[in-house]
Parts: sequence; structure tokens; C-alpha cells
Amino acid sequence: MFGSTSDTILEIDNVTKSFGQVAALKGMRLKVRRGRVHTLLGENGAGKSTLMKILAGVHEATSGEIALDGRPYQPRNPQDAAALGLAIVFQELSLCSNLTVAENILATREPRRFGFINDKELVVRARAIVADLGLPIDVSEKVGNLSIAQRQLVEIAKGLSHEAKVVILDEPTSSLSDSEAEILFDIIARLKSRGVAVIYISHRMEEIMRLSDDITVIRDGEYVSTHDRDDVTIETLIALMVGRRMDEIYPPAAHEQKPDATPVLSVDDLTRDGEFENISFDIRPGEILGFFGLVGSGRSEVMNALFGMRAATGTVRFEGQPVRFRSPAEAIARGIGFVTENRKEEGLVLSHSVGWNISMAALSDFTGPLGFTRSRAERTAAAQEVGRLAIKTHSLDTPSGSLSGGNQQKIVLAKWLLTRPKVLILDEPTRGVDVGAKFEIYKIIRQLAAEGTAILLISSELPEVLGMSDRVVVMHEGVIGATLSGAELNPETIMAHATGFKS
Amino acid sequence: MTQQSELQAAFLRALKQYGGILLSLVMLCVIFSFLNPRFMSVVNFMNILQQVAVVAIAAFGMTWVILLGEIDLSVGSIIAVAGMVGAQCFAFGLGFAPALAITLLAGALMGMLNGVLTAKLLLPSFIVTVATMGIYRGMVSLPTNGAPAMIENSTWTAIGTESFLGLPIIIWVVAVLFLVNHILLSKTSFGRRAYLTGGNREAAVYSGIKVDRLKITIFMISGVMAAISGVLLSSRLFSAQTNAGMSYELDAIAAAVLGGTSLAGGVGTMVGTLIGALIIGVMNNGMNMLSVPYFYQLIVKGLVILIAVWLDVRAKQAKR
Amino acid sequence: MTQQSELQAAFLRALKQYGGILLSLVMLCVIFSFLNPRFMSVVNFMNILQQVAVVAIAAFGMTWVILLGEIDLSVGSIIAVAGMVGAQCFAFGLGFAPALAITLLAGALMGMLNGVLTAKLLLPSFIVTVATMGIYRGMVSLPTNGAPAMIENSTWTAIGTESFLGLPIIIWVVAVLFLVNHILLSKTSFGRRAYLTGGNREAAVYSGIKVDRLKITIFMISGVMAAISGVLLSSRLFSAQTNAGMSYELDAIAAAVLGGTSLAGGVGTMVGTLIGALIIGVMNNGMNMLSVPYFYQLIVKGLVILIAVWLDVRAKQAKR
Amino acid sequence: DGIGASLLTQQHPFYIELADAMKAEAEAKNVKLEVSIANQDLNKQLADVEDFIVKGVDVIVISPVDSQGVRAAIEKAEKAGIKVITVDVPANGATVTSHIGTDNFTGGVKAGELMAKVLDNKGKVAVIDYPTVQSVVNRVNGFKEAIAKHPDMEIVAIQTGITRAEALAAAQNMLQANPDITGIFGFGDDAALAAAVAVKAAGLESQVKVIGFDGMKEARDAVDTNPVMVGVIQQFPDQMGKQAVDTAVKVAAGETVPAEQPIVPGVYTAK
Ligand SMILES: Nc1ncnc2c1ncn2[C@@H]1O[C@H](COP(=O)(O)OP(=O)(O)OP(=O)(O)O)[C@@H](O)[C@H]1O
Ligand SMILES: Nc1ncnc2c1ncn2[C@@H]1O[C@H](COP(=O)(O)OP(=O)(O)OP(=O)(O)O)[C@@H](O)[C@H]1O
Ligand SMILES: [Mg+2]
Ligand SMILES: [Mg+2]
Repeated sequence: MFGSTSDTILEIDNVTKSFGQVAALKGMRLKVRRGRVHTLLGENGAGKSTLMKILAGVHEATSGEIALDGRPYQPRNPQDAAALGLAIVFQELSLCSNLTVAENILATREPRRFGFINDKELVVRARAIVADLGLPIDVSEKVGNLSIAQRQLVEIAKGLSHEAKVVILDEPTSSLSDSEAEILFDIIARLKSRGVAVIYISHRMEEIMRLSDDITVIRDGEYVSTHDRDDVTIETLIALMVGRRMDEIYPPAAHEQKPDATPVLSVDDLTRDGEFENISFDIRPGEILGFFGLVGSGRSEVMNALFGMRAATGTVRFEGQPVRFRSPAEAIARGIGFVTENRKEEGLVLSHSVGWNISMAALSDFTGPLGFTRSRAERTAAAQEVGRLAIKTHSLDTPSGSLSGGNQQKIVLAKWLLTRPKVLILDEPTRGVDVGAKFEIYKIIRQLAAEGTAILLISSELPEVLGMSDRVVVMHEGVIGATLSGAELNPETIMAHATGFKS
Repeated sequence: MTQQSELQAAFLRALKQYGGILLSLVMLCVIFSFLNPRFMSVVNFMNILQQVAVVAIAAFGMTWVILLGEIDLSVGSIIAVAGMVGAQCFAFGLGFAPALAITLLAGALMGMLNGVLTAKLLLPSFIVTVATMGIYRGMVSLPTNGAPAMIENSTWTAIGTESFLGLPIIIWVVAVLFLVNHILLSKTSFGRRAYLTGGNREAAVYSGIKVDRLKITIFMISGVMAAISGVLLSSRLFSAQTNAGMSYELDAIAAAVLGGTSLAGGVGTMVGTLIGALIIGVMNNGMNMLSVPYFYQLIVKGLVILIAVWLDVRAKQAKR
Repeated sequence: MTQQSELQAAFLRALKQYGGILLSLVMLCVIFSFLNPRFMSVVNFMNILQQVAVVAIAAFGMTWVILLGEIDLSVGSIIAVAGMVGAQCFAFGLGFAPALAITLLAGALMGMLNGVLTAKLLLPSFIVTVATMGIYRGMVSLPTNGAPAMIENSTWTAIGTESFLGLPIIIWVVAVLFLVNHILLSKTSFGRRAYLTGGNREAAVYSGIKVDRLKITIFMISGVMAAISGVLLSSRLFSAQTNAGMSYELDAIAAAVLGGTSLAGGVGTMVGTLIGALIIGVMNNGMNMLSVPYFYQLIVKGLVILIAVWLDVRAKQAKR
Repeated sequence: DGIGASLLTQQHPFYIELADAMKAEAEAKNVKLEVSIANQDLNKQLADVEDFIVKGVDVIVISPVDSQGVRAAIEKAEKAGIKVITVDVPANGATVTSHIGTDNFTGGVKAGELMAKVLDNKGKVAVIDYPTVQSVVNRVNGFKEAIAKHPDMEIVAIQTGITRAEALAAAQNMLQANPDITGIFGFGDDAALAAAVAVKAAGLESQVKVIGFDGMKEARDAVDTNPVMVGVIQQFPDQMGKQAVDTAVKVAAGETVPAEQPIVPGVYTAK
């Protein structure tokens, strides 16, 4: 029944997968050919990762058939899958931070002598793997001491550390900056030339168009269509994916900037040893100030200091008054909101309901005189935010952890909107979010700015920063390289400052 | 919605939420009634409630602590210290009210120490409270050199022996404390903060919750609850025993966990804990009534805990 | 690198890794020697090692369990069961070797039950082992109805009393078990898997580790270690006591945590645990030598645990 | 030099009185006495004795946690040339220089006889026990033997109540299950006092009589004031402690002492 040509390496037919009552995949199919990059495109929660986990032997398909190299393929666990010639880089970082890079890369495959682990050989082998891929990583370092981007590279090294016929990359670039992504693209090119099939998942359209040979669109766990890259445009793909047309990705500004308005926040010489130095900028109501830099340039650290999470020297003025927040509570009380970079760790309480998460930062507004929660007012307000941001949730009582990534991100946004912030910090607000949801989030950002909220937008995606910001602060290794506006806002200038080629 | 259908809905919700554990409680009661007709009597239920009071109240405090993802193993020792502090106050000539106030204050202080060490010095609460368990237990024996201390105050001892409006005072105390804790946890912002912090500490900090202060307050609640348990216990026994409350922390934890409180934090209710405590109380009482030898009681108790938790886990999985 | 500088480097690394806790151990020894000159004698160090053996071996097993992010509170009860199983084997007329084999098998089975309930039924290990703690404790008393059982086998009792090459056999046993556990943990794939699973369970699953099987195996290791502790204890006491090993699980946990094992899982070493156990042993012995009254011993022990863990946490923070 | 004493527990008035008497006598005789508490853990008792040996005491006084298990400690001491005296609980399987203790079995018989007397040789009685302690087992066996001599008397329930709180619950539940109980024997003062509270709480003061064992002050006061507490078997820890130290001093001086020095328990009833 698998009438595959010798060109086809992997064929998926009519695969379904349910988690309890949730049907993540319904009759999925896919045909992957040797030596080609096959991209899976779909909204958050479409079922991409689920399909990959089935291939990797983490999950078992509820029904359906898979053939690898013409033979039925049914891995019982990840080791099985690896032995059968499959390599996978998982979307969630699956590393152990208390072990070294080498120990992580070769986990469960440690070189042994007389049954004992040969630590020297372990390091040698890991180093060879890393060198072969051209990754700039010290294999003796503990993973816990690496930046997120470096961890992503280790994850890639771990996934690609053995010979494979099919390589799966699930959103490998979501926390990589362009230069690191280039390393990955080189690796992919080499894999291709060796005849390896690559299954690629990403939400970044530019990158998809550049890398892919074939593109398969899936929606709500179902197969939609497969295309040759040369036969489609980004617009068509997005329309297929979200089920409607989208004319623009970055909505235009709806109001005029007033450059002479008094700044709501001014930062002077903010310094924290070893992380950032002499950070100075100010921002006016209604302004969107972009923060660009390579991953690790220290932007998040600056924002954490501003928000009262960490101590730093220097002066911060809020509405003209000098302030020094010792805790987020104080920052929030003055009107600062912070959509953090990692929604699962710092943003959401996954086990609790959508409603509780949305009211979380504004809880004192919904507290009566005796400390009782005014739950009716709370629910009304939360429901309003759910409506305004078009959050797709069954009800306010649904656990937030069961929502798709993009909707989770919107909950975090809603949480901060409810505090009516005067300054809103957005740290990578669209990481891992599909195009449709991205557009929704951009619209909200524009709307907030129009209402007078000052917005600090941190992003590692250059088009996003360019498309949304009024001015851009470029950071490089903990210092501000330049603050750009107007005609200076072009990719070349920004990249030059970000990489430190110009100062 | 009409009043009635609202009640009905609430009942169904409770059944769904506490189904697994309620089932265990009902099953135990049925089995014991079947084996001993005297089990099913008002007097005996009063007995059970009184016997379970000390553990139940400590378990209310423990529920808060576990909700935060922490643990308090010093509860049993605080129970003993509280009785001894009370006894010493009377020996010193104080009256009932100041003695009670000092006892509860002592509980709050001991809880505060646990909280400060956990929240400020960032030591794991398990090890902090293992250590203070020893420290507080050692302290109990200091005033009397290990001997029990008689309590001669009649108001204090009346708590454990007298009735009010036909119900033993102890039962009133449990009922009031249950309500206070239940309302505090489910209806106030303080309770909400505990749930959120237990669910994700990092997210709570970023959302402006003062996690350290919350943690210290909650360890203080646990300390005060344990102190009240100590008051009840010593009033029931007319004396402060230096080995009072030994290993009651495990019963309190078992009650909370039986009631659905997750040791990972973020999940739990006072209603569940009360049911959990009742299961333990019914089990102890029922087996005594049947003259089950002590060793078998230990075994059966362990088995019942396992079965009840398993039923509960299963019920929750099925709900998903 | 030359041999010597490699050794030096290893020493410096050890100092860095165990600095906080080694400091506590050395400080305790210095203080006690200063207060009682008899403390610093070969005989006394042998005493300390023998006295600490039971807890140390149980703590080796506990280290594995905690490394996985789990806990085993049934260890003290398993110690008691092991002694009783041995005694009953002899009462049944078996010889030393089969009795030992059956005893260790019993430990493995009890550990397996803990592991299966935790890994397969997904119950929290805290509550599983609280329950089995009661069950196993109840079981100890069944054969003799609560009375202690004499052990008449001279090989068995020799373990606790005789010497070999000038060193008490107990110390040999501890040394060998330390080495076996240390090598298993730090030099084999099995140990690496334990670290990986404890550090990030999800990652372990993705790496193809059979987490369930690993967990069950590790609870079995803990059970066997506890059973060996039980053999030593009963051989030292010429008898199986039904209350043997009561609350030793807390000492074992304290030893592991003092030694830097993180209750969150993923971090810990056998060397650290051994040092932790020695701290507890030195403390108990030293205070006895100084005739510190029992209650004060409880208090001091709690304080020392707090200080040692705090020093260790601080040292680790400074390293970052 | 001096005497080392390893006592079973210090959370019981009996042992507190024993320790106090020993300390007083040691002071009077001007000898050094060090006390360590085993806290009912035989392993700790062994460690305590080992530490005494290192410290080099002349004589060791032990109140064993367990008659049989204490053999290891005794043998270690004798091997180190240190003489051992046991108090309260005797040692099995090892010979000691002298044993000073209450005859618990006889005490139990006396309790049974007292119970028969106050109940007019008929009725149902309950027992609160502590089955892992040999001296308690002896008491209960003595009690059972005495009751067995009366055909109209029957032991209908035996429950364990180690601490006072446990004993209270056990007594309450036994009374609930067997409302026709007329007597309760508590293995110690704690158990008996708790039983008296349970009787009062159940409103059965006119029906149920309670007898205890140990006879510490709190229990004797209760016998004097509470009609439910009809009597208590009285041990004499003060005599025991004094005699233990006296014997130890004699042993250290090389004098011979009797191998058995029994102290007969008394029966304390209301004045
Ligand atoms: N372990 C699980 N238990 C229950 N539901 C799950 C589980 N894993 C995934 N799902 C559900 O399956 C659906 C598909 O999820 P999946 O992770 O495959 O999406 P995705 O396409 O990878 O999305 P994203 O782009 O956000 O990574 C979602 O509705 C998700 O909530
Ligand atoms: N989880 C972490 N643990 C330890 N160190 C970290 C962690 N995350 C980041 N760092 C360190 O903090 C510094 C800044 O890291 P980070 O990548 O967050 O910078 P950034 O400019 O905020 O980048 P971005 O916002 O693009 O992620 C780096 O030196 C990195 O090593
Ligand atoms: Mg995905
Ligand atoms: Mg960052």
C-alpha cells in the first residue's frame, strides 16, 4: 500500500492522535523525500510537534501508518527511533542544566571502558560533534551556565550527534539570532547534500521561503496541502494556514508622534556589573521604542533591573520623579507592566485558569475592604480582555496550560493590559507565535500606543523591530551601540551597531 | 439560575471535585457500621470529631504550607511547645487570656522562624523544618526537664472537656477554624495569592506578589494552627506532655494530601483536607472499636491511605 | 598534566565542591577536641564510624532517591523489617547465607513496591512512603507480636562485633558500599541516567531513558541499602527490635541534604552524603562525650543542620 | 572515672524521678555521674555505652531499652573491663554485676487482684497496653493471670495507647464499643489518667473503675481526689536510683554486691 518511489524516505498516512478528548491529529499525511527540506507550516496548536513526537517515539499514534524507507516504522521509544535513523531537535529544550554540554549531547550513549564511563573520551567525542557542526560551544561547560541561544545550539548538537536518514528540527531558530541561525542553515545545507531528508518547523516566513524545498500546510490537526517552494508565495501560505487572507503583517501606526512631549520614563547611566553599563534612554507616552540586539546582548537584564527584579546603579525617572523599585510590586504600583520573555516560566501559572492568570497582576484592584476578592468584577474584566484580544479559550475556567502557544501569549498580554500600565515592556512578545497571532498582537500594540501607553519592544527579529518601532535602541554586549530613528532605521545600520562593527 | 438549581450545581461540583475521596470516607463508614453497629451513633461521631480535632487543625495549617509547595515537619513539635508554654504561663500565675495569647504568639514565632529561614535564607523547607522539629522538641523539655506539666487552669481544661449548646467546645473550635481557613483560602486575595504562588513562584514574583512575605505569613499560619492544636491537646489531657504531637505532622500531611492537596503546590482545598482528616479519624476510631491489634492498625492505615490517594488520582485523570 | 598536579587539581576541585560542608565537619571536630581531649583518638573515630554506619548506608540509598527528585520515608521501617526477617530465618533453622539473601531480597521487594506505586500509579513518593512506612512498621511486629527477637547466628552477630585486618567489619561494609555506590553513580551510565532524570524528567524521556524502570530500580537500591543497614543494626544489637530504625529516614535525608543533595533532584554525590553522615555522627558522639543533656542535644543538632546547610547554600551562591 | 548511666527515656516521670534520685545520691556520695538518654532507641543506647567506654567511666548503670538487645552493650563494657549494673529492666543473655528492679509481673498480679476486689470479682475489664516493652508485657501478663482466677471476670478489649493522647482515644473507643466495661487497667500512669478522663467524658463515673501502674505523684493525687481512679501500683524509682548509685560505688571499690536486688511494688489506694 505504500507505493513509494525510491526517492521517498518517509511516508505518513492517515495518522491520528488524541490526548483524552483532545484530537491533536486527524488523518494526517506527509511524504518526505531524500535530500530535501520539507517544512511543516501551521498555526500554534495545529499539531506539528505532536506529529514529530510520534516520529521520535515519544508518543504513540492512536491510529495510522508510517513507513520509513518503505518499511513499516513504529518506534517504541526515542532510542528506537534513533537506531532506525531518525534524529530530532525538540521544540522545548530537553537539556539537563546540572550536567555539562558533553554529558548532555552524549546522554545514554556515553563511551565506556570496562563498563565505566570514559570521561576523557566523552569530551573528545562531544568536541568532535560540536566542531563538525561548527558550533562555538565549550563542551565542558555546565548547560546551566549557558545563554538560551547557546542551549538551543547544544540541543541541535544533541539531536544531530548521530547518523540519520531523517532529521527533524522543531522551531530550532525561535531563540537564535541571525548569526547563530546562519550556522544552522549551513548545517542544513550540508545535511541536504548528503542526501538526508530534513523536516523543518518554524513560524518565520522569510526563513521558510529561503530554506524549504517542499512546504506542507496543516490546520487543526488536518493535512491541507503540499507545495513546491517555487510555486507559492508567503501570502498564499498564510492564507492556507490561517484560513483567510492577510494583506499586511505590520499594521501601520494610527497616530502622530509628539517628539516634544515629556518623557514618561527616562533612564540614565543604568549599570549592573558584568551585565550592562551606562544604559540611557527615554520614552514618551504613545511611543514604541524598539530594543534590538543579538541574543545575550543584555536587553532582558536591563528590563529586569527597571522592573525592580535586580539591583542596578544609575537613575531612573518616572513621570519626572526619581524612582528606585526594589520589587516588581513597586514597579507595578507606579504603572509599569512587563511581558516577560519566557511565558511558561515567568508569565503564566499553567495549572490555573485563564481568568485567574489575567487578573493576577491587578489582583489588588479586585480586592474589597476586608481582603475579599470581588470575583464578579474580576470575571467581568477578564472576560472583556478575552474578548478584546480574541483569546481562543473554552471558558475563563480553562487551565491556561491547555491553550495553544499563541493564546497563552495573549493571556500574558491581557494580564498586563488589565493593570492599565503607563509603560509596558514587551520582551520577545511574539516568540514561537504563529503569523496570525503575531498580527493580532501587533494590532494590540498599536492600539495601546494610540491610547498613550509607552511601549518598550524587545525583539530579536529585525523585521519586527523595523516594522513596529518609532525609534530603536541597539544594544551590543551590554552597552547601547546607538539609538536610531527616521532614515537610520534600516537593516544595515541596525545590524552594524548590533554586531559592534560601528560605534 | 434559581436558588435550588444553584445548590444542586454546587453539590454536583463538589461531588466531581471530591468524588474519589468522599467515596473512600463513605466506604469506610459503611464497612465499620456493618462490622460494629455501635459505630453509627451520634456519640461516636462526636468522639471521632474530638479525636481528629488536633490533627485536623494542624492539617488546615499544613494545607497552606503545601499549597505553596513547601512542607512543615515541625508541626508536631510546635503542638508540644504550645501545651508547655500554656502550662508554664499558669505556673507563672497568669490568667487564661494572657496565657492563650502568649501560647498563640509562641506558635506564630516558631512558624515565623521556619518561614524566614525558608524565604530569606533560601534553605529548603524540608530541611529547615526537620531541624526546627528537633529544636522545638528539645525546647519543650527545658522547663520541666522532660516531665509532663500539669495544667491547673479550669478555663483551659474546659475547652477540651465541656460542651456549648450541646456540642463539645472542641468541635466548635474545629468548625470555626475550618470556616476561617476555608474563607481565607477561597474567598480572599490572600488565598488567591497562595494558589498562584504555589502554582508558579517566578510568575508570582513578576506579577507583583511579595512572595517572601506571603511565605513567612503562611508558615506563621501553620505555626498558629499547630499552637491551637496544642492548646486543645493539652486541655484534653489536663497536662502538657513533652512527647505530645510526636509525628502528628505526618498525619497532617496525609490528611491534606488525601484531601487532594498536591505536594507540588498550587492545588488544594480546606474541604478536601477536612475530609482527609475525617478519613484518618474514622479509620483510627473504627479499628479501635473492632479491637484490631495495634500492628494491624498500622498496616491497614497505610493501605487505606494508598487506596484513597490512588482513587483520587484516578478520578482526577478520568476527569481530564 | 603530571600525576601530581592532577591530584592537586582534584583536591582543589573537591575543596571547591565540598568546601561549605567540609568546613562544618572540620569545625565540629576542632571544637569537640578542644572541649574533650579524648574525642581525638583512634578508638573514638572507630566508634563514630560504627555508630554512623547504619545511617550512612541508608543515606547512600536515600541519595539515589532524592537525586531523582523523590523521597523515601519508609527507610527506617525497612531497617526494622530486615532485622526481623533475618531473625525469623534463623528461627526457621536457615544458615547465614540464605538468611542474608532472603533479608536483602525482602529489602529489594519493599523498595520495589515503593517504586512501582510511585512510577506506575503516579502517586507522590512522599505519600507512598509515608503509607508504606506504616505498613512495614506494622509488619515487623507480626511474627513476635511486638516483642524483640533474639538472633543466635554467630556469623550474623560477628558482623557487628568482630574485626577484620584490624578494622571493625562494619567499617569495611560501609567503605565497600560507599565505593560501590560512588562508582555506580559517578562512573556508569546508570548513574548518569539518574542525574539526567532527576534534573529534567522530560529531557530524560526524550533521550530515550526508561524513566519508570529507572525509578523502580532506584527505590529498590534504597530498599536494599536499608536492608543492609538493618542487618548491621540487628547484628550490633544481637536482636531484631520492632522499633529499630525509627525516624532514621530523617537522619538519612539530613545526611544527604547536608552533603549537598538537592531535594529538587538532579544534584548530589555520595562523597557529600558520606560527609553529611559523618557530621551527624560526630555531632552525636561529641555531645555524648561532653555529657550534653538529651534535650540540648536535640536543639544543638537542629542548629548545626541549619548552619551547615546555610553555609553550603552560601558557598554555592558565591561560586556563581 | 565516675559512673555512666544510660537511661531508657527522659519523657516519663518514672525515669525522671529515677535520674533525680541517682543524681542526688551521687552528689551525696561525692562521685561523678554522667547520664545519657537512649530515647527508647537501642542503637542509641549502644552508642551511649560505647562513648562511656571511650570516656573511661568505672561503672555503667543501664536501664535497658530491651532486655535482649542490651546484651551487645553489656558485652562491650565487660570486654573493656567495666562492670555493668542494670536498673528497672533486667538483661537477658548476659550476666551483669547486679540488677535492681521492680518485679513487674508481681505488680501486674497485684493490679489484677485489686481490680477483682473493687469489682466484687465480676465484670468486664479492658486493658491499655504497650506491647513492644517487655516490662509492660510482664505487667499485663500478671494482670491477666490474676483476672483469669476469677471465673466471672473477663478481659473484653486490649488496645495500645503509648502516649497519653493515644491512650485517651483508645479508652474512649473501647468504652464506645463495649459500654458494659466496668474496669480499665492502664499499663502506666499516663494510660490510666487518660482512661479516667475518657470515663468522665463518657459520663460513666459511677460504673467504671481505673487502675494504673507506676504511682508517680500525678497519679497518686488522682487516686486521692478522683473516685474513678481506685488505685495505682506504686513503683519506687527513688529507692531504685539511690540503690543503683550505692551499688555502683561499692562495685567501683571492689566490694561484692548481690546479683539481684528486687524492689517490691506497693499498692496505693485512696487515703
Ligand atoms: N501531552 C499533551 N496532552 C494533552 N494535549 C496535548 C499534549 N500535547 C499537545 N497537546 C495538544 O495537541 C494540540 C497540538 O499541539 P502541538 O504541540 O502539536 O502544536 P504545534 O503545532 O506544535 O504548535 P506550536 O506552533 O505552538 O508549537 C494542541 O491543542 C495541544 O494543546
Ligand atoms: N537561564 C539562564 N541561566 C543563566 N544565565 C543566563 C540565563 N539566561 C541568560 N543568561 C545569561 O544572561 C546574559 C544575557 O542573556 P539573554 O540571552 O537573556 O540576553 P538578552 O539580550 O536578554 O537576549 P534575548 O532577550 O534576546 O534573549 C547572557 O550572558 C547569558 O549567559
Ligand atoms: Mg510545537
Ligand atoms: Mg533575554
